[in-house]
Amino acid sequence: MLGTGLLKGLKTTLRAFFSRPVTIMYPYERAEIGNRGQGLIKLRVTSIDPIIYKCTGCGICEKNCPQRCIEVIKKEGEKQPEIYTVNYGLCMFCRICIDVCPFNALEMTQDSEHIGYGRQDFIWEKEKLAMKSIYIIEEKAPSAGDAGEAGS
Amino acid sequence: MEIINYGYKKINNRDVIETIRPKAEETGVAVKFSEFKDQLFCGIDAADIKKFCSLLNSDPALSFEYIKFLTAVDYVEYIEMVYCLYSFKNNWSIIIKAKLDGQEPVVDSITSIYRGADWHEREMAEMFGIDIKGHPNLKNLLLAGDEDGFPLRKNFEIKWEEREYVPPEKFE
Amino acid sequence: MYEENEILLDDLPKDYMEVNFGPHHPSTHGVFRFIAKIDGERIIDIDPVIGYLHRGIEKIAENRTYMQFKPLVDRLDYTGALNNELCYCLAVEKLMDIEAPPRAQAIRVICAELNRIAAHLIFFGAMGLETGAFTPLLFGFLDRETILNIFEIMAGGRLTFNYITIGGVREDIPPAVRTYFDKFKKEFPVKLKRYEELITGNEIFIKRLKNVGILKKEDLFNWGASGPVLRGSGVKFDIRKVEPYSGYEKYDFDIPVGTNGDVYDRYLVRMEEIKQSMRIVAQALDNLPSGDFTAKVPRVIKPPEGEVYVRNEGTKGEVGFYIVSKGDKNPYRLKIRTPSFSHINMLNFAASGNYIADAIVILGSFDTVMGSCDR
Amino acid sequence: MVWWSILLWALLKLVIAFLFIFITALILIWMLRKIMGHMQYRRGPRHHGPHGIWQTVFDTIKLLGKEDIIPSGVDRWTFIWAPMIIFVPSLMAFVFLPFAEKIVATNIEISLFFILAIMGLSIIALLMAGWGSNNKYALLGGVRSAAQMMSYEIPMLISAMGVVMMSGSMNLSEIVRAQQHIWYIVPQLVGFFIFGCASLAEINSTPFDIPEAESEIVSGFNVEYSGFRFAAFFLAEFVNLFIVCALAALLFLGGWLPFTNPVYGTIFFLAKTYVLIFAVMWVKSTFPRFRIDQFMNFGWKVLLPLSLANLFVTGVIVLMVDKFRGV
Repeated sequence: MLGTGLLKGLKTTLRAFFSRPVTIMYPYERAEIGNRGQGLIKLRVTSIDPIIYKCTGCGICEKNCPQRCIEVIKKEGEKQPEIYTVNYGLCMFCRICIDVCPFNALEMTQDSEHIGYGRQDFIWEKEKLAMKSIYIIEEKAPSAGDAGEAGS
Repeated sequence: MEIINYGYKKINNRDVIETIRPKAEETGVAVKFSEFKDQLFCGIDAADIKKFCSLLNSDPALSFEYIKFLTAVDYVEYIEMVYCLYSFKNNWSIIIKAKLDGQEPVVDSITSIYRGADWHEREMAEMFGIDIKGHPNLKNLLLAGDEDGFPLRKNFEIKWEEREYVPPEKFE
Repeated sequence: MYEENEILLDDLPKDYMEVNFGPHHPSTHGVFRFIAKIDGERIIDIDPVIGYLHRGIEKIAENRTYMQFKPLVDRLDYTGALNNELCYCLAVEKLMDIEAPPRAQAIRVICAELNRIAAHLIFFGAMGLETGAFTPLLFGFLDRETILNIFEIMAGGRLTFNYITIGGVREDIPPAVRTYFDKFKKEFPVKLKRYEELITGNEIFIKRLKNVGILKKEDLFNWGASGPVLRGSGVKFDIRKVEPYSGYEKYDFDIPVGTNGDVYDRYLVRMEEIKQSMRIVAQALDNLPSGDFTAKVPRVIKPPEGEVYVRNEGTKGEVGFYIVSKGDKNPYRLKIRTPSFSHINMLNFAASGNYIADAIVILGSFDTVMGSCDR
Repeated sequence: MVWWSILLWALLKLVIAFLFIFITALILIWMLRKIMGHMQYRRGPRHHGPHGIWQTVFDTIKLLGKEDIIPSGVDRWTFIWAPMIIFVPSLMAFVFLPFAEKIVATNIEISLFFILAIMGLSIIALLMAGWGSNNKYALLGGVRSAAQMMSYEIPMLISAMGVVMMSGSMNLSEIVRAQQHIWYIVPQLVGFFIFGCASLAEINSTPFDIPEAESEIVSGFNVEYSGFRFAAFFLAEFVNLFIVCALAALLFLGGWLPFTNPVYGTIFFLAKTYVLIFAVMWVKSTFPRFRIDQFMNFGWKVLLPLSLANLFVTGVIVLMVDKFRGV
């Protein structure tokens, strides 16, 4: 009969109306990211207080990066790179630097929440690359009213 | 709508060459076949591209109706046009190559035979500076047209330049 | 009956209104603009203008090594990124005579087919949006989320991955993918039936799509169309069947073929392809061969001199890479053949003469992605 | 009554009516976003107040606070006055809308006739907006909405006439009282269907939202508007939705029937209206949109003859019933 398609469509949306919504409230609840997630790249560190990096400043990752967003400067005779900056404005998280690094001094974390107000906020120096990202904001849980509703 | 499952015929280039060579001789097209990793290449000179393509397209036995792609490669001394055709009826595919002069490449358009080649040719014209005669509307397709030189040529050097923003004068 | 000097109605000079469906338009599938000459509601002529998303990928390819260029290939058809990667890697492997081990081939087939389902779900949402229903988009993205979670566990990324490498796959497939996919396999057919109820059977939807933008076989060959657009008009041609690559001949699946080549048939073909891709992934996951997941590949990839053209069945049609290599690290010339380029080339032929609403729906039925059209 | 007290009383009524309209529009916008959200497996607005109640209030404040951009090259007079004019028919319709037994602003003999006539006025505002904003999309949207309103005005009126014939009077309160023993939706089911489709078209709701078709002409006539002018169009659309559903409730579902005392009557009448509004929103979030020519065919070749047939059949039955009762 002519109207069956229309009525079935209405039945579908009505069923959706009475079933649980699937959206999560992003800043308060977070979907978990798989352990292979492509997040920000971190420099591995062997000891903390006199910061010693595993990286020896050889510059292989700088040559192999397709977007040329890594910059490594090292003085001769030094074991550590003097300047090691990654420009996240250009980086496309392709993990080639992690693959080609002979000393596996780089690792990929899962934290992808980084905001900056200008291009210079996206150029990270050595120190910032070594620390755990300080930008994950521990937001307080939604007010009681919402939480009850969110749970239903 | 019906849902079907069908096998595939393995093509061998032998019989493709056999069928094409006599027909090409008839229409007077010098044809030089070669194979590389089970792909059939066919070198012809630039003048009779149009004749050869219309032969391949119109001949019922060959019926190469489908054009996969059309591109050009800049080997500095000469520019090589590459046409890749495919025939649905007998699952044949052939790559036609034609050498053009390096400085002023000129070729005549096959848009009249394969309508699909229209944009490919426009792109080759603006990227390589090939003068394609007989093309319906040969204007810029992908580029803005204000580059100096042709981007995909080997002599096009990429330079980083700071272009300051020139605000347009008042809208008329 | 008429005196000579009487002016017949259609001799009057007609100037049509030029409406600019600009680069920033809700239903042009990305940054694409077409200038339409319209006479009232009917479109007389369409002049597509592309190039807004032109990044010059082919020129960049000449200055990158083969490994460095691989992540850029995802940015072509960003809804079906893994199909592009697979085609690029197969082309380079054909140049270097490397054969991926059977396990890697199976993992690649799983990636490609899951990506096809995700791309078709986007098409389903966009087609609903084009005809005016807002809900299918949300339904489509809801189910695409489970596939993206599978990709996140397996490949790391959600839209662009850099997961398929030359010679195999970057990392082995984790066992969690099996459990995720089983849950997906149980729930998804129920939801797919719900889509049929919501939109496919809807009379208004059928009225909007049936007998609209009918394309015959000969014209499609001539214009170089491929993929679901070709199969919608009754052409039995699927590259996975005609030139099987990466082990597709091992799986048994069917090819949906439309009958009268209108927008509704192209829609049904794509919805049926989702079911077929589910079958392929299920078979691939069931008998996943063991063994290592990458072949032995030299650290610096220098393919021998020669040129090769490899084509795959991408999500939108035939994706092909024509690589000319002169033996050094960078490819000498790399031409990317994408389906959207030919489909938009055909837009004026297919859509002029219809109403504005039909032209938008016909453009939607080509399912073009501007990344792969502009390169 | 001294003249100034009459003026004061009328002013008070006007303020009450305007407040009621404003609050209903806000509730309807919030309701639409919530219902459409839940129908798509997502929640509607959540952040401002429990279940996002204050969301639309903040939206309105934002819209009113926005800069009032009048694009250059615009036909100033029509552009500026279009949003004002579109509000007039919506407000004037409330003058004659009865909420309960005695609760009606002014009870005149032909209140249904007046409301239906006033509803037709909003065509002028849409055309002014379409032409005034000097934008091809807006012009297309304006002309489409004019064509749509005109072609769906007639089936709407004729289907309403079926009810008038059965109840014998044009006064809405009389019509409601005449539905004592049976609601008119039962005998006039076809009339209800036609009235529903035609009113959906009047308020540009989804199967018929051709004038503001996002996918083709980017929300038609209100393309160039921003700030409080866009808010005017937006609110007018939802006020029209309320009026049309209230009218359908009065004509076919027997407005406040079982409860004659004013308080329960109003509540029951509003409940029926909101049920119909839920149905409209339910349709809005499910159906795709007609094409312009199918839409015209449906209007002229299906709805019009159907409503004429309905009118004829109702007339014959009413006459036979009257002869049978020997009136």
